[in-house]
Amino acid sequence: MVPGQYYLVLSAAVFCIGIFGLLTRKNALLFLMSVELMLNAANINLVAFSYYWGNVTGQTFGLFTMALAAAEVAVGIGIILVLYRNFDGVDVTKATTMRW
Amino acid sequence: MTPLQTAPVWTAAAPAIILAATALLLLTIDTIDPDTTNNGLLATTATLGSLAAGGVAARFLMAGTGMESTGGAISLYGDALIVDGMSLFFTLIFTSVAAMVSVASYDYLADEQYQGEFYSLVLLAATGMTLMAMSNSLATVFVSLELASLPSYALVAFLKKNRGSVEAGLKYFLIGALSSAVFAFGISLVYAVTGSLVLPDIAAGLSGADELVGVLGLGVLMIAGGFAFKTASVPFHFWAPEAYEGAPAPISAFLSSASKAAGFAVAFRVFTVAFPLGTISSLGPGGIDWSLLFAILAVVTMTLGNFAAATQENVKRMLAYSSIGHAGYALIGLAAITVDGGAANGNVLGASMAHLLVYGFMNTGAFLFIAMVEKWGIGRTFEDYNGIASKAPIAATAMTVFMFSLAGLPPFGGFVSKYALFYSAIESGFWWLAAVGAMNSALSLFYYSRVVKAMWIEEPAKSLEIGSQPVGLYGAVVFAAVGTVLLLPGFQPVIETAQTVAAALF
Amino acid sequence: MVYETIAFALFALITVGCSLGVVLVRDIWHSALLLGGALLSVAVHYVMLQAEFLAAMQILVYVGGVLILITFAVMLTRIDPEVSST
Amino acid sequence: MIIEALIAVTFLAALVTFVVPDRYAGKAAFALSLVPVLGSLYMWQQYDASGNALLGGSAAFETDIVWLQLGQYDLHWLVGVDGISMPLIVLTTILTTLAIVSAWTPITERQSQFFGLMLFMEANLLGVFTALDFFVWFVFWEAVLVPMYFLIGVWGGPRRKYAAIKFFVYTNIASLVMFIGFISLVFGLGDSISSLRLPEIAQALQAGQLGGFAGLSAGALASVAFIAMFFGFAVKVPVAPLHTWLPDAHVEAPTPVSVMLAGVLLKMGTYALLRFNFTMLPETARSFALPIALLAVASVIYGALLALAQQDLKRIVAYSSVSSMGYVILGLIAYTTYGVGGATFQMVAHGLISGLMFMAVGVIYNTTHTRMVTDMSGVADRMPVTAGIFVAGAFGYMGLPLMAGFAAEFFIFKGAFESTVMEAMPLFTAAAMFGIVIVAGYLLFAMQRTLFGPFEFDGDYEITEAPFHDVAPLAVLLLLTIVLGVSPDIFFTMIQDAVNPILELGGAF
Amino acid sequence: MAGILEFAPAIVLLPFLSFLIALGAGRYMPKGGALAGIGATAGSFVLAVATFFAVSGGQTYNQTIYTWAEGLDAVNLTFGLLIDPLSAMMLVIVTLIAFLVHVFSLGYMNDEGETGLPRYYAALGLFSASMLGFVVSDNLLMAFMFFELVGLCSYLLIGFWFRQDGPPSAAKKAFLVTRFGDYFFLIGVVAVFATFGSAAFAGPDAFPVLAEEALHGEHSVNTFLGMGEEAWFTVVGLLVLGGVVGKSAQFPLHTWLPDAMEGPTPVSALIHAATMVAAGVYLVARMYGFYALTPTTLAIIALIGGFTALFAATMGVVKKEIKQVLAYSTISQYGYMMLGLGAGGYVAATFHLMTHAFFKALLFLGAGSVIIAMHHNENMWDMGGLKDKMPVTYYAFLSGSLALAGIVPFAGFWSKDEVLYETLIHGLGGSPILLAAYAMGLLAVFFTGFYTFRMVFLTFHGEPRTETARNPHGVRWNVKAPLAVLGVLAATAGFVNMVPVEKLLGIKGIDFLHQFLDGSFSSLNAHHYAEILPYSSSYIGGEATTVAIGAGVSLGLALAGAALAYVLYNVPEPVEHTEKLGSIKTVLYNNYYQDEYQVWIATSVVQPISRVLDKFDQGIVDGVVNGISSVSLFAGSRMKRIQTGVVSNYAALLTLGLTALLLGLGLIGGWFA
Repeated sequence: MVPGQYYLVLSAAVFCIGIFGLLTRKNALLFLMSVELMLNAANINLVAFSYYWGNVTGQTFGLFTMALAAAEVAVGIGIILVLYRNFDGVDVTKATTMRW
Repeated sequence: MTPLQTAPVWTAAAPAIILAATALLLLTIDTIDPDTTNNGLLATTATLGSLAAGGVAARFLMAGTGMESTGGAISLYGDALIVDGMSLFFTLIFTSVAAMVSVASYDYLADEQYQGEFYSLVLLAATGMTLMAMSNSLATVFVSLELASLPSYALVAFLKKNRGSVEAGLKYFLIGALSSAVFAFGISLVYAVTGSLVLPDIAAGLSGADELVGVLGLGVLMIAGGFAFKTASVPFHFWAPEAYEGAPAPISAFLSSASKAAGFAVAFRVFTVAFPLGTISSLGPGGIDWSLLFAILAVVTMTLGNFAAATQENVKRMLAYSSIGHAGYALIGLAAITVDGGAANGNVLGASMAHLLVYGFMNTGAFLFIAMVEKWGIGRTFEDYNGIASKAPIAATAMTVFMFSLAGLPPFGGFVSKYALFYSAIESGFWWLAAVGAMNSALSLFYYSRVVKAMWIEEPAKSLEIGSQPVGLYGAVVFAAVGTVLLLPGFQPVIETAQTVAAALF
Repeated sequence: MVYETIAFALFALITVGCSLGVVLVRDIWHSALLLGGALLSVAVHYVMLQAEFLAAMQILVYVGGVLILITFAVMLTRIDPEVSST
Repeated sequence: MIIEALIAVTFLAALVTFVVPDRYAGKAAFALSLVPVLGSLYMWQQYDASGNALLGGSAAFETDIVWLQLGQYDLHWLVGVDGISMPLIVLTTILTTLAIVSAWTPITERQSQFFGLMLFMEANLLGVFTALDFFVWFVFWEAVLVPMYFLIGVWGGPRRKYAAIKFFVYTNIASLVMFIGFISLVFGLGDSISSLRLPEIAQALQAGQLGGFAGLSAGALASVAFIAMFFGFAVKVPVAPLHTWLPDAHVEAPTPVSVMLAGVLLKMGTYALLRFNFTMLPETARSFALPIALLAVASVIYGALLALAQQDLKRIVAYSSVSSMGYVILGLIAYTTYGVGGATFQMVAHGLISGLMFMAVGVIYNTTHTRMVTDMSGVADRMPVTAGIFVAGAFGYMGLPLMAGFAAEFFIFKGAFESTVMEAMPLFTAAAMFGIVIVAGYLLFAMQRTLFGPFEFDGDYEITEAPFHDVAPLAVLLLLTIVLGVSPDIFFTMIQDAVNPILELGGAF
Repeated sequence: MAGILEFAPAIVLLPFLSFLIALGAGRYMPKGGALAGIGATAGSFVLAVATFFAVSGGQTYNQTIYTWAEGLDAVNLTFGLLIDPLSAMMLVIVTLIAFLVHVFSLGYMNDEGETGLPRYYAALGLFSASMLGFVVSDNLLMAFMFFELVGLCSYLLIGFWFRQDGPPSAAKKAFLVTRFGDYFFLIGVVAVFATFGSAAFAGPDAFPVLAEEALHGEHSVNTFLGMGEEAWFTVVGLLVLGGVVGKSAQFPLHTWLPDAMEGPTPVSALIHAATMVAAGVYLVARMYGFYALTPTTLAIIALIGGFTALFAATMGVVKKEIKQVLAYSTISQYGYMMLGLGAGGYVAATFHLMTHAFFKALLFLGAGSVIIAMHHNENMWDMGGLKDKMPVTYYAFLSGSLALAGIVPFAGFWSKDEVLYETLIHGLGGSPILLAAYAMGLLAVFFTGFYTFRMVFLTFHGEPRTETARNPHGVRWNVKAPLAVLGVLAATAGFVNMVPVEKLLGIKGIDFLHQFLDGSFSSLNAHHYAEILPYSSSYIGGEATTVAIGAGVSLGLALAGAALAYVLYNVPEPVEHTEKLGSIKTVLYNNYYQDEYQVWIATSVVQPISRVLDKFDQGIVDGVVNGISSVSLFAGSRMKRIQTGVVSNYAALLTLGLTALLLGLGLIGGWFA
């Protein structure tokens, strides 16, 4: 049995990669993908510890997360499309009409 | 255990159910007549639905449903949801804000498309908030939080031809997505340590977490981050100025009042129930002192919000920052909780809740006034507001009430609620927190009074014309103003209820 | 025991590698593709953790749903391959 | 219930005035404001209190209802009147009525709002002077600022916006500091009190119930709270160097508003100082006698010297108010019957006289449209009656015997000189008294240059005698000043009755 | 005359009534309210005379009639009347002069067609009332209050012609300078209250009595600032003296008085003879029982008096305007009174106060008559030869001048001589300071004789030097009658107290004033004062010899001065001889630069200070206030820059914030252990 800490490390790594992508890329879609990665990191934890704790709570929650991630992506893509229409692109740093 | 003598247990969730049902009803109406230009029906339905839910919540509160007097909290669906005084109290906030927003939107949306969707999204978000207040498990917390958030993203970007609205929606969404990821990860870490998602069980599982206090701490911090996003607190506040500024004004009102309150509702419950300070701060070498965390956040949030608001040129954006500042005040409710606080903990938490209720009125009113100004097409900066009072004295009077109340001046509700909050903080020994809060209040007076100054004192521009007298907006604004004023003499029941229900959490 | 660990290490590597790829490669198409890889390898972890149902859902919902949505969005929003991503 | 009725009637009058058409608003406000005048006179006639309301004396017309139960300390609706507040109530109602009449000429737009706000302010002022629960008092105290903010900001002069904001923010910050100071005192009292009623707090403090709070010992807490409260009230008074909002506010405010500002609003500060700092913390006050006396003297001399440098008649009177209020502080710290009583008397006297001076300046301004000393001379030639009253008022301000100002100042000087709070009080008194020379200097200079000499005026306006309704309030105020100066006992006995219990606390006898 | 003293308040109230009548109804009355004033002052005069005789008959009156401020657990502040010989005498003087001035004003103001007469007569009435109130005051506070009212009235009257530039300025100066003195007086009043708990002049609580007892250790009083009783009494005495110096125009606060000539001449007469200026000296006499206790104070009073007498007299010798000469003579003469009081000559000073009132009123009214005649030209160099044109005025004026110069047997001689005599004997008795003061007073006699007759000769003798002087405007009975009355008084008033005659010829009982002032309250009579005075007397040869020497010397000096004036100016075409004085001339013309330095203090010290303070206030004090708000706003404008508008930055900051919190909390909580 793989120790729980390994999974913690794995999920942390994935989470950090997600954050990294989110911080370094300007493309809104990549932003979305990075968030997906982060959510997956959470899911890894949940499933792993569901296994260790021997209850299905984590797995169930993992399902919720997935569903919500999907919904989020749907809403997000909607917003990204209007962004595309209004700002002629999907570069998140372009939308800066409001600041300070 | 029954809320009303004869009703089944699930009826305790009636407010949420009514809201959800109204949302569905609205969708149905929209489906039947998708091209309607008369949105009176939709607005009325939404308003009535909100009011009904609020009425039920108020009725429950008065009957003592879910409170100790009638046998304690009612838990539903395997402890996933819980109905107690606090959830009902917050439901009252959400529904009254939703009602005001619905009434105001009648005029605001007069020329827009997709009105049916708009109202149903509002009510769905309200449902999500109600559920947030009722959540008793991190799973439901997460789901309801998303249920409240997702419609909000769409609502903020509702004016899809408007670059500001779209930009606001995008930023809100992106930060929101990031925050929910952080939040989810935090939950997963807490689950990893405690093996449960139901709040009381988490508390029970904390005892064995001595080894993994770092992981647990990170989880708690990330969960706090999720709430910070919802409540627009530092450092998750970045979306707020833009979202509030860019969104349709009624939505700004909705988000800055109800959504923020929802964030606090769930934060209060999660931190007091799942992470009782007494247990969690004695874990490992130094424990997890979330009271300190919130104290820092409170100070930074209120200071940043107020200072940034002080130099704004755009009234709506100023209000947005002021709303951040107010999040800082409300955070005192969590920050001033102490291990051996006893009754003082309930008092300060209750005071924070009461402040959120008053804030619901005054802040919603203020944003709805902005909505009215947008409707008039006057402009958004302070200068554009010059001389409004000469054309619309009633609305300007109401706005004045909101501004002074937000600043915490007597004789308005905001004064007494701030007083109660700071007072309770001092009672808990956090006099320095109260002092910082008070100092910030003093600063806030400067920028709030600028609005008043512009409206009443400055000469109106020659071109200042006020076309219409939007009935719905006027109604909502005046209602909010009357509420704000009446909450000064009528503060007693509010604070009493709030502190009673807050005390039940400990 | 050892096999499990080796398998974990292998798929962990794939997961991390694909994830890194997602955020590092220039072309958004490749990113999307690599995201699919990462998600699939996560599904493998689920299987190893005896969460087969969740693994299936992962594949269905993520790879089948989310990824396709993203692909659509990439197609819809693509103006010019050179500037679409940096 | 008469206090409630008085406040309610005044609020109602404000509401009615708000909706009256502009043309009739002034007259309506005047007619309506007579009701509180009569009410306050009736109260005065029925007045039957004895002793200090905070120190176990009986307050007249007392009402005590629980309003809000919040935490450990209940908030009560507690109002009542004693010998300190009764004169101020009469002053408030009378001065408001006169200020309303004096506003008929200068206020030419948005009249119903103006007069409505005046009455609204009066209602809150009455609340301030009658409230005996801290919370109720504070609500009224702050609520006074709001109408004042508008009155300056909307109807004021060219820099009115700056002045209004400055006044508003400055005084509010001060209130806040004071609030914190007082509340920390309340927490220091802990369980020994159960409400924020001032009598209860004052008596608990006298009984030595003050404990530590926020890491401070009882003594340190008393000092800190005293300083915070003193700061808060000193801004309102204003005591130099916290006075800079005042000249701006006065100069920009329209005359009737200046009248109210100088006549009543400044008294809120000294009234509060007396009620809070000097009644509740007498030992602390005594231990701070030196700095307070220094501040008082500094206010008197500094304010007077500043007045000497001004060219604007209103600024002159404004700075002289700083000077006059310095006397009040000196009287308060004296802790003698004549000192504290005289200080209270000075609140009324200065209310009348400064009101008179501002009104007189205003009447001249109404005609000449300038207040600059350099812009005119020999005005007395064209406006003999106004000039005559101006001269009389100026002499009243200088402390001419048999006018209220002299009585007040003499009481204060006498009380301060024989004070036992510290050895050097006679020296401080003598130093402060030099103010009476400087005040004569700047007022005489100003009068010589504006009123007397050959008539000269550059403006386009025709200078003629002011209309009757402009002069009448001046005459009434002058008359009141003389009546009070000839017979100070009208108020002074009552005041002493309420003041003496304070002195007994600190062992002044 | 029993019970006449009960009517004493009416003496004060009648002129006050005339004030109200003139103010309220003056414009509807004939003569602009003058008749009310004349009637009132006449009534007061009659009552005063009656009072005088009642007091001569041994009656006195000392009663509180009104409680001004009742002190609960503290002293009451009251108004009351004190009628004793001193005040009775003063009442007669004041009411008489006031009456005559009112009558004279008919000629000076009404006949000259002045406007604003109701105002004039109202102020005149109030002036008389205030002075009378001051005279009858039974305590120091009341005295102070009326003292101030006197100041107000002088302001109103000096500034009567407010449409010109000069009078308002002079009025302001008069009030301001005397106010400066009154400042000290007020401190003194307060100090008296604080020390004795009472400020009564007479009765069991009289503060002079209490002070006396305190010095004898029979009574304890509060002293302040750690001073002993005598030192403290000296301080208090000097403080009150401040008011005296201001009002009685003693050096260095005399500068207002010459300027006050800007007022109407009858007012000058009133101010100089009987009301305002007299008030100061009267006050010292009133509370002489207190001053007599402290030798330092007495010495200072004497020195101030002697110096002022000489100082003002020297300035009088070069003046061109007739009223200016009189103004300086007033200062000088009040110097004598102060000298007398300081030297222990209570009766002498009071005597001089009385005689001076008559002859100075006379001189001013005479000057007023001349001024009417000269069409309001006051320059003596434009006059000349008037004695033939206006004989009544001339002879009256001459009578006054002889009195002023101190030529026997006119009134001034007797009183001045007694002042000098008292100074001399007490000085010889071991007070060298008094000898110095005596020397100054003696020297001043010479100058007095000189300037007085310079004035007379320039005005009335010689040839008319201008057209107006050749054809002067005539004056009516209302001018002449007062002159005649006063002319007689100036010649004869001295006979009430012919001490030298008594001493030299040994005729007992002709020192009526001494006897008069020895009566009544035991603590207020001259006898008592003589007992407590710290002086002893010594004589050159015998008493009679000393008297003779003193009188001879002073008479000789006065005659010498007069003779010099005769030589220089009683010629058909007099010229100014001031060139002979060289640079002293400039100094004298400029009044020893007294005005200059006071104006300099006002304009070059106080005003710049106030301007600097104003800058300081606007710049620093207000700057701090505004600075705080600016700093806050600046901080705000910096702080909001965090919100860059770029969502990626938000994400970065968010992450950073979270990390910082993690590190912070983690370090505190020891999560990384």
